[in-house]
Amino acid sequence: MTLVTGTAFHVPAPGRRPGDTPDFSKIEVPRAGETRKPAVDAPAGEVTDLAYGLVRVLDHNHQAVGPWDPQLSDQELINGLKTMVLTREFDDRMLKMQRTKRLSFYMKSLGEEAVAVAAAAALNDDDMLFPSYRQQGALIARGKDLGEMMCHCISNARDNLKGRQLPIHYASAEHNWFSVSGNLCTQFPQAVGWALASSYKRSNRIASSWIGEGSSAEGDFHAAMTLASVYKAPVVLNLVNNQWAISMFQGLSGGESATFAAKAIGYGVPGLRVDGNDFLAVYAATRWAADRARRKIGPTLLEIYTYRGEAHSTSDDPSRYRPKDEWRSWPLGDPIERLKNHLIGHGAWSADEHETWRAQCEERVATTWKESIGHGTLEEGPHAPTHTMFEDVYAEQPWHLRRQRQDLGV
Amino acid sequence: MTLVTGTAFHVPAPGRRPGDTPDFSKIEVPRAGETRKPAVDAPAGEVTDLAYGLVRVLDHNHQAVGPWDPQLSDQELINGLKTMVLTREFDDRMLKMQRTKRLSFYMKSLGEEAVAVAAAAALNDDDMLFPSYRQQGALIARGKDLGEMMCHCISNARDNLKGRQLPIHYASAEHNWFSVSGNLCTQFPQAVGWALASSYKRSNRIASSWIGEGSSAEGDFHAAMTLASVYKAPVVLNLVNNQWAISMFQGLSGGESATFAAKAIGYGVPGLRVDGNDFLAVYAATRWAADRARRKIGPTLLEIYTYRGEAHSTSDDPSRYRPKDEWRSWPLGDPIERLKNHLIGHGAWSADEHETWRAQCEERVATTWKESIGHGTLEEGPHAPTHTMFEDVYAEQPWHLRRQRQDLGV
Amino acid sequence: MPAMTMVQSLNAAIDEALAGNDKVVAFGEDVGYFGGVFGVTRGLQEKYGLDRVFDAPINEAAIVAMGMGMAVNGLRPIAEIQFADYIFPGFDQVVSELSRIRYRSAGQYTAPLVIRTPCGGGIYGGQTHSMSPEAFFTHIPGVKVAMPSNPYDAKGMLLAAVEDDDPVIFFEPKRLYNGPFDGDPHKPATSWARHPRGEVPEGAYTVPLGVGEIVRPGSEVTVVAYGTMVHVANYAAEKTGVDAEVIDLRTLVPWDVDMVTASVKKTGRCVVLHEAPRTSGFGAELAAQIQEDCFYSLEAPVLRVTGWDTPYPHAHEWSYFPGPDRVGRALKQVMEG
Amino acid sequence: MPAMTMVQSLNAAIDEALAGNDKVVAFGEDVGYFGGVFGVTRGLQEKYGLDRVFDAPINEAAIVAMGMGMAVNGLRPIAEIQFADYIFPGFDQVVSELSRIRYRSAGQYTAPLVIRTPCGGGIYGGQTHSMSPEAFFTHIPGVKVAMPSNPYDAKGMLLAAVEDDDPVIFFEPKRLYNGPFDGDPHKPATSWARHPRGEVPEGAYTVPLGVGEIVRPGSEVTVVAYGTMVHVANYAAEKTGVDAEVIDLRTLVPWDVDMVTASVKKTGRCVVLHEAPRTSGFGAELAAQIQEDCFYSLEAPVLRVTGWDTPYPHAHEWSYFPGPDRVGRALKQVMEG
Ligand SMILES: Cc1ncc(C[n+]2csc(CCOP(=O)(O)OP(=O)(O)O)c2C)c(N)n1
Ligand SMILES: Cc1ncc(C[n+]2csc(CCOP(=O)(O)OP(=O)(O)O)c2C)c(N)n1
Ligand SMILES: [Mg+2]
Ligand SMILES: [Mg+2]
Repeated sequence: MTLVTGTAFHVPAPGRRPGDTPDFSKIEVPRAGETRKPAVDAPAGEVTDLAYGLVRVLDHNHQAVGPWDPQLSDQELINGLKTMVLTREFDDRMLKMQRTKRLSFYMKSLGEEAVAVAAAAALNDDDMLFPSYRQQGALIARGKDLGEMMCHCISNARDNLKGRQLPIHYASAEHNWFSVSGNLCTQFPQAVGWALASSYKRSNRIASSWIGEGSSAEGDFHAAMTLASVYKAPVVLNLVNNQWAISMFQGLSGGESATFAAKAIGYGVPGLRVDGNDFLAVYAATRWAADRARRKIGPTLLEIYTYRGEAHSTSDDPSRYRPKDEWRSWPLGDPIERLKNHLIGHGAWSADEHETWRAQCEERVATTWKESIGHGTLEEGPHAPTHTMFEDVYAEQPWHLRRQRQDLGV
Repeated sequence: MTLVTGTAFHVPAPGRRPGDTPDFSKIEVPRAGETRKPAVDAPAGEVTDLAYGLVRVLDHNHQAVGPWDPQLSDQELINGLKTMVLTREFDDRMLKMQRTKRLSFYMKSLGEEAVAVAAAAALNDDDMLFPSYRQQGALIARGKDLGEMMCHCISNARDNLKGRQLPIHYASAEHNWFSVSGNLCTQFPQAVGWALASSYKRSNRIASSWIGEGSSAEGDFHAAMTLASVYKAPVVLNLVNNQWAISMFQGLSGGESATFAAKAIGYGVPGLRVDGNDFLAVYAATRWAADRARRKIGPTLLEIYTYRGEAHSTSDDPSRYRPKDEWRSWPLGDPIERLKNHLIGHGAWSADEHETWRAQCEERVATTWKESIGHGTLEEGPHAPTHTMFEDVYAEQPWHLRRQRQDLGV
Repeated sequence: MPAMTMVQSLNAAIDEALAGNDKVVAFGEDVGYFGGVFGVTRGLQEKYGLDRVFDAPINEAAIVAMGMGMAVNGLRPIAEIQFADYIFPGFDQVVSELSRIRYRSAGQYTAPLVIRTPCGGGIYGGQTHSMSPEAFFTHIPGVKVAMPSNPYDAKGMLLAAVEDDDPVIFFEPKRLYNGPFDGDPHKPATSWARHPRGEVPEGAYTVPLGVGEIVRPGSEVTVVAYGTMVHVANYAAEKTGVDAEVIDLRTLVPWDVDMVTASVKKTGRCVVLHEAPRTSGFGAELAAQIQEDCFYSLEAPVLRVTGWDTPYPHAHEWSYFPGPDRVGRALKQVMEG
Repeated sequence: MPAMTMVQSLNAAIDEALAGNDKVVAFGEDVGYFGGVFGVTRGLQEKYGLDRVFDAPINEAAIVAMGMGMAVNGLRPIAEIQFADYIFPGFDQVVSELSRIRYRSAGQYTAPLVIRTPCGGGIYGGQTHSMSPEAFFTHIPGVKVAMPSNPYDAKGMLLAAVEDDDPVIFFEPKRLYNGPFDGDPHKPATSWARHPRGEVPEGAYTVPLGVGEIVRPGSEVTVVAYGTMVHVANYAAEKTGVDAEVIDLRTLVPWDVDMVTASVKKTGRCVVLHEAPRTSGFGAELAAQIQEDCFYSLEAPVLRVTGWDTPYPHAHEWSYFPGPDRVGRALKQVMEG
């Protein structure tokens, strides 16, 4: 076989690599307010344009404009802002603690705080969430105790998951928060099943799930969309396009040829692109989709358009595959800054209040951390008693696990 | 849990069941020639309308009309017609032989002969086919010896697959016909991989694959479309919507909410709906897609719109789940009748010639059958020697298979 | 007590489950209106409605995941995978999700899903309608694995599976659907009507998971089998005259180690059987554990009679299937050991 | 001879393969520009171009199927699955397709695809970055299964796998990527630079598949291990003073039955080790076969030391991992038997 030179087939490449200047000139950013808002019961076939639009509310002057403005009260917005700030402080501290080896692993949500926090605000507290590993903001928004989150992350004696899971793989039935899986996209079709059972029970509760744009290449994406479409399940499916899947830019997941929201079209499901760094837009789109679900009209796919501000996880170094600080050039900005400026802009918040709150969060997180490690750490313990390792595999321990536990002498 | 009455969630139902009168009034049949023909290098985003159109050439007067008319010579059309008739005669005989237990199993392609035969005509003979189990027409079109096909179906000593496969799961490297799998949709992404290797080798050969609309619900559909879209693979992907997947009508596979061709939109791949009972339409659409692939413009998804005229296989009885003879009411007719009438209409063929050819085919199939069973049958043998059962698991027989063969004493 | 085929007794079990518990739903490819390609759910959609017995898209991952999501939300779903050969697109959902949800959530979430699937050979189904993939599932902590060998057990075990708080992979040896089969394809087919275990009580009853049954008491050698191979074992014992004690394992995880070891310690010899390929089949686990637990009672090595390490062939069905001749040979061999 | 880590030797093997054969391509998630999350393909895209070393969408079924299609079309693809825990979405393509294509086409089509994947625990990876799923693959006729335990073997075996005309599932024990590990997490990490098998020749060489290696000769008991457990075995033998013969199996299918049985017949005792859960792990196959082939030489039952039948836990890593203490106990126990 003689190969001629040049690439034999198309292999997508991001066009900007370490050392290059960030360049987002190819990203078209529609004006806030430009994308129309259809009726909640609009047929999917009549909203296909939204798969190519971008639901945005906050304009470049930080004003809320256009049909998607959810008209939230200042207090609601301040709550959202505060939760986003708290989430960021939490992430920061956890990352630092991982660097000092108190956690085995961590994943931040920098730049994606609105994705989770605004969604949590738009859904009912008893709606069931099937998150992936970057929606900690929604768990915080639902009032999960930070100390409990930390105790989980360091697998100590108070970890509600008994040390069985990697950090950030929270599960909290009390918060209607499903168990985060390390396997990508598996929870997407499960959420649909859960939602159908909710219909079956004539319950008003809906389900919502999140995956990344990279994960949307998995077969389970198709499973979820097919189920949701066929049975018209009451579910809000979020596809968080944060541009990167570890080192792979979104073109490797199909993003070069169409928007991710456009995938919904073939299922007869509305697909909306949403500015993920705009708290109000995420809120409004989620609300629209949630209403649709709750009124049993059907499922929605939301492509939440954002940017992963940090490394994928503590296991990778993004400066090896993308320009340093690319995030700073992200045309949709920082969700916290944008909401903050909006609130400041109409006098409901101030820079001082913001800094005070941030410092309080930092302080609170630090204090909580100290308390949490008082209950043990991953490295030094105490952990859940060792015999618990053999429990919960089945409802009752079968003979072979009993033997194994005895063999270990616990 | 108290259930109220009524269905808790939407479960698609075909609306016509055994005992009902066939009713295809909901199926819109665009006029022949109505659907436009874009340039072969049209961007996918500019042909999304074709996912909702229907490529048709033969009108109700059996005239070839419109932009998709492939302008085939009479001889080419007669060849196609003859192959379709032969395929139908072959299927008929095989079904009968299964009824008398000479075959363990069979699957007919009644009503879908054009799907396979026209595609084979439009592709080059060295293009690689990754068929499913209902494209025997394409293998016949490529000149596979009928006797060899029969010998495979009865697993006799001349079966080129050594009795290892169920009937109709042909494999014929000589005919660039991949091994038919019993597992649905698995071959779809394999075809993409094969096509990419062809690009890699700077070969002109492209790949084509077929699945049913039921199979398109499998995760491997998404795998294939994602790969094809990301790497712009030279492949023609056919989704044969024959309305049924065993007992399930196409609504259970997503067909209630969108066309199957529309699934291509989200991948940035052209998706065309094609009248699968119109030999000229299937030819023209395949040719368009093949040109696109061969010129390295990219992949195409063709939804071939047709109707499964017979039972799914010899294992089911369709009168248990759909109106009897529903096929007779299928608005797109019978592919053989339509091409025959077209040819007769402009004097290139006659009813007599047709009947003569049909009778010749019947005769030829019968004779070939007799010859074939002379080389053995499934029930009575001879089969491939028993020791061959242990061969081809690996290139060389490892110790454990050698031991097992010895254990069996062969 | 009415005589039933295994298809009928499974149908009766699902019927009971649906009638007795609002939370039970059943679904799968062709499961709804048609009642399944083998008829196991026949008539149930009509009886219970579209939202309790329904068709599912052809995506086995979707079927498992949907069932899991429903089970997490309090239902007791019974999912059908049309053939065990087609369970693999859903394998990830079983290995990574279904089996672990109780563990990884520390009991906050559980998924009592039953996955029913016809398995096994002997029907000229070729390599994609004949597999016995049970061993794969026995290597997944967190799921139970069961396989009945007769209509009575089928109904009782399926009802036990639906009641069970853990996921159960429920294999149905399709060769036994319509009658017992002793491995000799040349004999005329027999019907369950003339088999004692073809008598199936009406109403709900359970046959507990995890408990085997001695279906043929004997003193010379213990034969451990499940599914179709139970019948082959009985026949081989009869044909050879070896006084074999045949144990129908019924549940593979957790299997009835006490029953098996007691028997092997008594007989001093053991043969394990299955249709699946030999290498890393469940027979390996059985043989490994039995030799460990009964080493000092064994007078010969534990032998395995299994399918070969090849895909399941079509024409060579009866050379592949571990029939009474091969089992008989093993019985004799182990007696000589 | 340069000292290399296992990551480097695997990288060198792929480099050799790409350089030596136009038909070789390598791909997987993050495999291209980034060079893989463990760096096994680092620098190779730059050296060989975008169409020879490239990223793939996150769909393991797609990765296997694409590789299979390419292999059928004459290439020699090396696909990476990022973690063995994530191979299951692609399992159907392996079980139903890749493994059978030679058989079902009667040799007309073959798919010499190599699937590389990091496996095993000991890195606090929790239940989704620690799995050892090799047993599943050993139950699939038609694929070979290999797992090296050191940089020298890793390079030679990977090159042998690429040359092999059959599909090979190539497991890389990630705990060994950067240094040998004897199972004691409290000792300071050691490097391959000070291990004899860290010396890796430049250029192409192969270590044949199917051939094990006696890494520690001994007379009292045979220990059969592979991957990380080889090092644990050596250490446990040393610590206990039991004169164990440690066999590094290297290839699981087909495994070196001659080497193992010769050793067991000599020592009369055997312990088999793996990290994977016990039930239906590959140790079951080994124990079952060894007791059959060596029954009359055995003075004690074959023992297994394995991972527990639970998902791989996070905090209890060292209670789960079958470390030198547990192996040592088994050595003593088997000596008493
Ligand atoms: C089935 C599976 N395959 C691969 C991985 C490894 N992996 C973990 S995260 C990740 C990237 C996911 O990217 P994306 O879906 O875009 O989410 P993001 O991290 O950007 O939020 C990969 C490949 C996995 N966890 N599961
Ligand atoms: C993975 C898998 N699941 C299920 C089946 C069983 N099965 C065989 S054909 C079929 C229906 C397929 O329908 P469709 O794709 O529409 O093709 P058609 O038969 O109509 O040509 C089913 C469910 C299978 N062969 N493989
Ligand atoms: Mg991403
Ligand atoms: Mg169909």
